[in-house]
Amino acid sequence: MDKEFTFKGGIHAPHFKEQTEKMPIEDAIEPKYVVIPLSQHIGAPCEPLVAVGEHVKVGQKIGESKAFVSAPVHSSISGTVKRIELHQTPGGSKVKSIVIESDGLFEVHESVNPKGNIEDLSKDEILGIIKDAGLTGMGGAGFPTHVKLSPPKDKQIDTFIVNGAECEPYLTADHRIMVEKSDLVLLGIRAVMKAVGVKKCFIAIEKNKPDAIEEMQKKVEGIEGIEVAPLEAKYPQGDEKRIINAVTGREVPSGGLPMDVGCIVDNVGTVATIGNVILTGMPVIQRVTTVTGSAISNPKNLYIRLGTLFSDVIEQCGGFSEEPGKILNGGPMMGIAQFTTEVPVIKGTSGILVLNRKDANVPEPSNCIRCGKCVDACPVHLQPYLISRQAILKRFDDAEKTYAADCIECGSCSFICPAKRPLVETIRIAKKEILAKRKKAVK
Amino acid sequence: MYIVSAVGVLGGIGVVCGVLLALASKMFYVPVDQRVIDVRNALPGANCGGCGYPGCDGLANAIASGEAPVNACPVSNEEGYKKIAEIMGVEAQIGEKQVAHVMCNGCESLATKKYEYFGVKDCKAAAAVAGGNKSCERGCLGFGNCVDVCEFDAIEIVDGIAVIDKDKCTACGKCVEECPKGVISFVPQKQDVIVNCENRDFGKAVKEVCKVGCIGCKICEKNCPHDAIHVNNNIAKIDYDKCTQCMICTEKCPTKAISGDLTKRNAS
Amino acid sequence: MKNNFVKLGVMLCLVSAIAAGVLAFTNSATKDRILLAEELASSGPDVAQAVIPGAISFELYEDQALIDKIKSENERFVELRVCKDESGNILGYGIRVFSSDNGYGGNPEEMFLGVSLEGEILGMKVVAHDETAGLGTKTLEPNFQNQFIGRNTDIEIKVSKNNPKDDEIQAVSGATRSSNSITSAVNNAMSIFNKYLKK
Amino acid sequence: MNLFSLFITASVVNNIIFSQFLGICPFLGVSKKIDTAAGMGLAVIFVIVLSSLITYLVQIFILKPFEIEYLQTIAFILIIAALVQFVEMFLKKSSPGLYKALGIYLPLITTNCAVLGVVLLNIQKDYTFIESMVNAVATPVGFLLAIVLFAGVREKVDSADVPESLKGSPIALVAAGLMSIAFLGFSGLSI
Amino acid sequence: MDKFKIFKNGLLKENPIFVQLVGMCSALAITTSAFNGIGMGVAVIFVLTCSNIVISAMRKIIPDEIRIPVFVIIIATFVTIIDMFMHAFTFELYQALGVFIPLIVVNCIILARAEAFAFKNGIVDSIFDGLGMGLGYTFAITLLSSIREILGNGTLFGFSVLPDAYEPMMIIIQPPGAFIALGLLIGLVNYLIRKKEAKEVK
Amino acid sequence: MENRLIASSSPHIRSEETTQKIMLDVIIALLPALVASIFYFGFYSLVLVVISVAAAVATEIATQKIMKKEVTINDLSAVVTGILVAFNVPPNAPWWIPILGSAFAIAIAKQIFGGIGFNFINPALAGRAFLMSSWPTHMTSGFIDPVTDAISSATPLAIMKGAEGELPSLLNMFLGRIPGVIGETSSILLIVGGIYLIYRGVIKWIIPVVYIGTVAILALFIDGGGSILYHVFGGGLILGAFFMATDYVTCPITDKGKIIYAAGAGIFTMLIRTLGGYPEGVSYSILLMNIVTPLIDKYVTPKLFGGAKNEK
Ligand SMILES: Cc1cc2nc3c(=O)[nH]c(=O)nc-3n(C[C@H](O)[C@H](O)[C@H](O)COP(=O)(O)O)c2cc1C
Ligand SMILES: Cc1cc2nc3c(=O)[nH]c(=O)nc-3n(C[C@H](O)[C@H](O)[C@H](O)COP(=O)(O)O)c2cc1C
Ligand SMILES: Cc1cc2nc3c(=O)[nH]c(=O)nc-3n(C[C@H](O)[C@H](O)[C@H](O)COP(=O)(O)O)c2cc1C
Ligand SMILES: Cc1cc2nc3c(=O)[nH]c(=O)nc-3n(C[C@H](O)[C@H](O)[C@H](O)CO)c2cc1C
Ligand code: SF4
Ligand code: SF4
Ligand code: SF4
Ligand code: SF4
Ligand code: FES
Repeated sequence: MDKEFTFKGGIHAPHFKEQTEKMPIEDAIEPKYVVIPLSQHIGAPCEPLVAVGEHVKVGQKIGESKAFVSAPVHSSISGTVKRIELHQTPGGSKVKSIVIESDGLFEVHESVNPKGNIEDLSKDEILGIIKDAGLTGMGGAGFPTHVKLSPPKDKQIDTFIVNGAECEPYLTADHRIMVEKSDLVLLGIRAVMKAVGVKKCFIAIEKNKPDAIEEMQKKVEGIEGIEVAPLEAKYPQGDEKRIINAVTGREVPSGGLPMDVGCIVDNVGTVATIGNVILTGMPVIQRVTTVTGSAISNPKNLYIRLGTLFSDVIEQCGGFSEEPGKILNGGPMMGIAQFTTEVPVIKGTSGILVLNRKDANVPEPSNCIRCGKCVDACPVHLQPYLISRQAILKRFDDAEKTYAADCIECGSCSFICPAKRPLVETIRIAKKEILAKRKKAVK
Repeated sequence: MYIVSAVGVLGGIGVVCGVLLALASKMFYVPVDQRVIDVRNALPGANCGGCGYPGCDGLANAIASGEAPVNACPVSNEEGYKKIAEIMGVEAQIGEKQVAHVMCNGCESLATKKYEYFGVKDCKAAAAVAGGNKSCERGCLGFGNCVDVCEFDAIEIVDGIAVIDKDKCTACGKCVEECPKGVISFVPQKQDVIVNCENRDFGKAVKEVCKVGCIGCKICEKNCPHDAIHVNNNIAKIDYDKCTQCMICTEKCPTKAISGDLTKRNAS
Repeated sequence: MKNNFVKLGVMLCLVSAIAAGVLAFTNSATKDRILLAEELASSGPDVAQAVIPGAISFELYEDQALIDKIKSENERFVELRVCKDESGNILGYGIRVFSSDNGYGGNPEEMFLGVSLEGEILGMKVVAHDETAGLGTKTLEPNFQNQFIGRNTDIEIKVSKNNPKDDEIQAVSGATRSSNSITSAVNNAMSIFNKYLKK
Repeated sequence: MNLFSLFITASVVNNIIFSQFLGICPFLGVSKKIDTAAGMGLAVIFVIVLSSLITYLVQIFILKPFEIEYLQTIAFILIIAALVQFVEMFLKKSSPGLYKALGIYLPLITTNCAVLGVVLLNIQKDYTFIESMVNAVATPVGFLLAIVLFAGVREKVDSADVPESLKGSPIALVAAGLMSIAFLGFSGLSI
Repeated sequence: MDKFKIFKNGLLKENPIFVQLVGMCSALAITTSAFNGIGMGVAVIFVLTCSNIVISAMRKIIPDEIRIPVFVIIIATFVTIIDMFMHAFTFELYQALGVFIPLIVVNCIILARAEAFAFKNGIVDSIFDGLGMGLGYTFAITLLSSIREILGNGTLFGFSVLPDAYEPMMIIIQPPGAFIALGLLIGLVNYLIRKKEAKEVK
Repeated sequence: MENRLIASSSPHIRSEETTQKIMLDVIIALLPALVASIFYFGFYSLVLVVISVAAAVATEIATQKIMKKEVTINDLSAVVTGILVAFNVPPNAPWWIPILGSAFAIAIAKQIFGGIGFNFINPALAGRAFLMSSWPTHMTSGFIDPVTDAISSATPLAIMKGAEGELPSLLNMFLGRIPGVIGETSSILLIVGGIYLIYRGVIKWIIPVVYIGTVAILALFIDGGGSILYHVFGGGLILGAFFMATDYVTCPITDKGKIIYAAGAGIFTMLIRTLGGYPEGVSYSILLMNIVTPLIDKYVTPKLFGGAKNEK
């Protein structure tokens, strides 16, 4: 445990994890009705498989797409489909969603059966199970997991990394999964290793979670090929390219994917869910989410049915302790601010963070003093102060030349800046323009 | 003697230079784009570099290739610019003059907001946060990206809404391209009667977010004597070819979403 | 095309020739005035007056042999003039020399030193320098230069920044380099006087 | 004066821009981008060296013998203008690459005082042939140095929040002034 | 009226120094005393007006291909003339202006006016243009040199204008001062022009 | 909903560090040296520092008001500039010298370029150079020798360059009992302040170490080492290396750039000291490197994670 993996750059943000890191995962109350968006992932949105008025059961597939890069959605409760409409989602836009009213019975759908032993399943069967279960990345962008696990033939994958960094302040969901559900994690790991055919797996955990490291170490003791890699506690240690760099020393090329350096990275939540799917056959209808922040009365780690509205979840946590200033889907560094609590928990909701008005305040920016702290902090080794300035002056061609498109929007630069410059905020604009321009050029 | 040697020497140098150049211009002849030559000739030829390009030739090249604006030369004057513009064919404008117009009237007091926006004062940045802080999906956000891109100083933010000066706008289209909410469209310059709303929601939803939005009630459509205004997709659109600016719709619209200066109405 | 060649050549030649003619004419008209102006500036009565007060004429030394000798032996020597008053009395010599220490601008300064026949410094005039206006140029002002007047050519002059001794002059504060340069020129001129002119 | 010292003096100590004020127009005009500034600087070196060479010969072998030094200005400018134009045409034809890099700056150089200034000063200062050649290289090297540094500074200043009235040339001039303050550090340098 | 407009143009609206920013070298180099400014100005007015006249008169017979060399010769001739006269009659000024007198030849203003105006307009208009531009130049550099002389030497045209206690700010007559003073002056002119324009709009 | 929620794009938390805190740290780090100056040169030094700061702040307010910008004196950068301008004048300078220096520094070198962060040249040093060229007599005399309490014009470096006087003893050099400008007197206390800044993460060690190192090595080459201590401690090197060359705004951003910058400054310093027209070269060499900084920043950039893309 003395060994410590890390990368160059990053920031030491305060952790704010004390509120929930010792709180065991609790089952959330059963929602009266759920809103299930048909697109909770990157890729083609699903088409509804059910009609208004139809009765559905827990685990029943209610939306699917024919495209390969997509993931089906399932009902998380049993009840009646009330509406299919555009609904505000935590991603910030309105998405076509299925609204289901609960009958309170939680009848499980017939298709939900344990999938048997991993040893008995073939590679393709495992991938099929994962696809059918609607697995998408639970750590970040929500990329369909089966796609990630089916790299093209020419890419030799030799390392699987389980991302248990959970570097975002406040969030403790992954932490609790590793402490409480280590068996599922291990099961998931074995499934993935078999599906992809890799011999080496690292479970990478930041050092600020000693109990998780200990627990996982105990679990993998003696298992060949699986190892725990303790990481320096630093943000954004959990970003896949950084974690690959920290653990293996490899650098994913700019614009490349983990598979270009023979790696696949999956979030522990994702891996545990895979384990759960194999064990019980239940597709992704629930996830562990940390509900916390300065304006939440009783912070908790909850096991929530997807589609439950934020308002219901917050109510279960004792409501607001003071006037809420900001409500985030995710952590404070990358999370998306919500303007209403009438949004559903989705597969990617790793946390619901409610900040009071004081914490929610964004300080006024002043001039950049060129202190260079953002340059030192940037995990991609960009020059945020420069790109931001170019973006503000709308010099997007210059921004492209300074690699604005490589920014992973981690926010380290904005966090660290003593002048409180809106760095990522502006770099994001440049990134958008550049990507739009490239798209145009392709056409 | 004194004068003779001077005249001789300088004349000699003159001849040598002249002949050398004439020869060189023939020997080293390289064809050039006629437009470059024309532009070059329309420039004052001071070769001062004040334009930031390497000399008049450099600027001529840049103008001919569209890199530099026709008025990039600081030494030349209006007349010169016009001439270059002619060469470059910029003035080629056909038909009626169009101008850009912001199709939104939902200023601070009339349209509601869905959240307090704290962040970069930039329409695109704000639009990236759940579509912007205006409750109306299509409302002008008023952070003035269009103001920044307009090279002709034609746009101003008035009470949280961008307003375009008809006389200054040259219909370059930069603002139309820039606006993340897509609320800027072209209208004929003389057009006064315009539906200042792009919200395609149903009437009730519109009413909740904005006092002056088009609710798709079709009153205008029913009252227009010239069949010039129609409601489709919950939004009224005027056919500017048919509109005579009688401003009946302006008067009748219950939410005052249609503009029109009644003192200038076309009574006929 | 060939025609054009000839035409252009002739045209250019013609213009050049006319220009040359005009200039030659102007030159012949102003030539003498220019020479006079140059002369006045470098060795006119104003200069003579500054070098040795009371002098009005400032003639080149006649003994060309001696001049050549000094020139060959001392490269900092420029010329030697004899200063006379109204009635034609010789008041002393004006010795024109370069300084051996460069001034602040990096170049040697050029000056006339006025020395009486007996070897007393009577005056001076810097004719070419490269010093900073307002700082180095303070060494051209009487405040500084008067320190030299009345000294004898026998004793070499040194520069001091504060509390000058008898054989020292006070440098202009902040312009030691310029002060040094002028002083070196004075010393040069004195040595020429001592070696060749002293009776 | 030793040649090395002459070189240093002519290039940095008495920098053509910051202390002699020659060639300010292209210095201000062609300094918006570092690349163009460098191209301009190189072109200036080329032209000054070439013109110094030719004008020196013209002075010694033609103007002096005929005692028509008063035609210096007019003869030199004619020669420079013709020479530059000739070189430009030559480059355009024979080496388009070089023309792109340097040639396009050439016309601009004719009408800038750096060239004429240097050749006139060469004559005025009674430099020997070698000295005038050293001076002819060193002076425009100083120009190159100044304009490239200036372009760097300008790229920075261009993205600054400069008050509207000062934008463009005024702030560039002030920046040049501050740079010349820094160059005062070289004054009195004797090597 | 029209002539007056041409004349006025050079003074303000198209002032060579403040607006067109041409001929900067002399404007920076010789403006250490107001007297230099006037002297240089007069020389430029002379050259500009004379060459404008000649070029305008000859514009019909100068072939286009060699117009630039011809302009240069004409301009250089007048420059050499003024050079000789100054050498002969105003020796001190001649020394102070130094190499910048012959450099009038390459002063962009003159060639620019030749190309942009004299070559396209009649003699009388060209005279007004030359005078206007020349006066504009003179006005600008005299203003600049007065400022520099007052601050940097405490004098104006050689007369003491500031109390003795004033210790001159010498940097202003050194190179940095030239750049900074001119930059700020142009900034000020810009500011005034903008303010005036804003007023006119209202 | 009476009170709407707040929304903005991520990140939603910010570090505690602010420009103001950084500047405050710099001020704190400068205080020990100031105390030493008062001790050695007398109360008048403090007066000069105070009026210099007042002038800097007043100029900042005035220029920002004139340009109709928000007044930002709260960031304390003008105070730092004011202190440093005063630190750069002789302790017996006339009272108006630091005032004009600070005014020039803030108005011309800083504010017209857009205020803090946009100036390309170190304001305090530009102010010093301005004073140096405008009133060189006041800037090159008016030193006080703390040992004898006499007004002198011979700093150790000037003496090494041929001015009259006796080089101070090494002990006095360390203690700072030497004539010099207000701020440079006590090298030890300046180093203490510098280490405080490094400890607080305000500056990195690179610039001071490389700068001083370069000077020391060159001094070693020049006369075999006899003058190293005088070159390092006898002038403004320590003040310059820790407090002025490190000014964020005018030094390169990257570590590699900082090394080039500091080494360049070291070379120029020794060039000016040994061959140039001034006894001291620190201020001009930093100014010279300031103008090279944009080029360094342009061409010395961090290596992109994952290498540069092959651009087509
Ligand atoms: C700045 C940044 C920080 C991230 N932090 C974490 C993290 O702490 N934990 C995590 O599991 N994924 C994190 N991710 C997402 C990972 O890069 C990666 O997408 C994920 O581990 C892949 O697993 P998944 O597909 O199962 O979600 C982060 C991504 C970014 C861009
Ligand atoms: C457009 C797109 C295409 C992707 N293609 C692949 C892929 O072919 N193979 C793969 O393993 N991962 C692929 N990914 C997943 C990424 O490696 C990564 O896990 C995902 O973007 C989530 O990362 P994050 O959470 O760090 O942002 C893709 C992601 C995106 C956005
Ligand atoms: C802009 C400027 C111009 C200077 N000009 C001169 C000068 O013309 N002559 C001179 O001797 N010193 C000049 N100096 C001063 C020297 O550089 C230096 O201060 C001097 O040699 C040492 O001071 P001291 O004269 O008191 O010994 C100048 C200084 C500056 C800053
Ligand atoms: C480490 C550090 C060093 C500084 N050094 C200077 C300095 O040398 N001169 C100065 O005017 N301001 C200095 N400042 C203050 C401020 O950064 C400076 O005024 C900016 O250049 C203003 O844009 C310094 C600030 C810091 C944090
Ligand atoms: S951290 Fe902020 S102040 Fe520092 S360089 Fe980056 S943007 Fe500028
Ligand atoms: S948000 Fe982008 S620029 Fe900023 S630190 Fe992260 S990767 Fe670098
Ligand atoms: S019209 Fe568009 S770009 Fe202009 S302020 Fe409104 S939202 Fe922004
Ligand atoms: S940007 Fe173009 S189209 Fe838009 S208002 Fe300005 S001139 Fe008109
Ligand atoms: S006046 Fe010198 S280059 Fe234009």
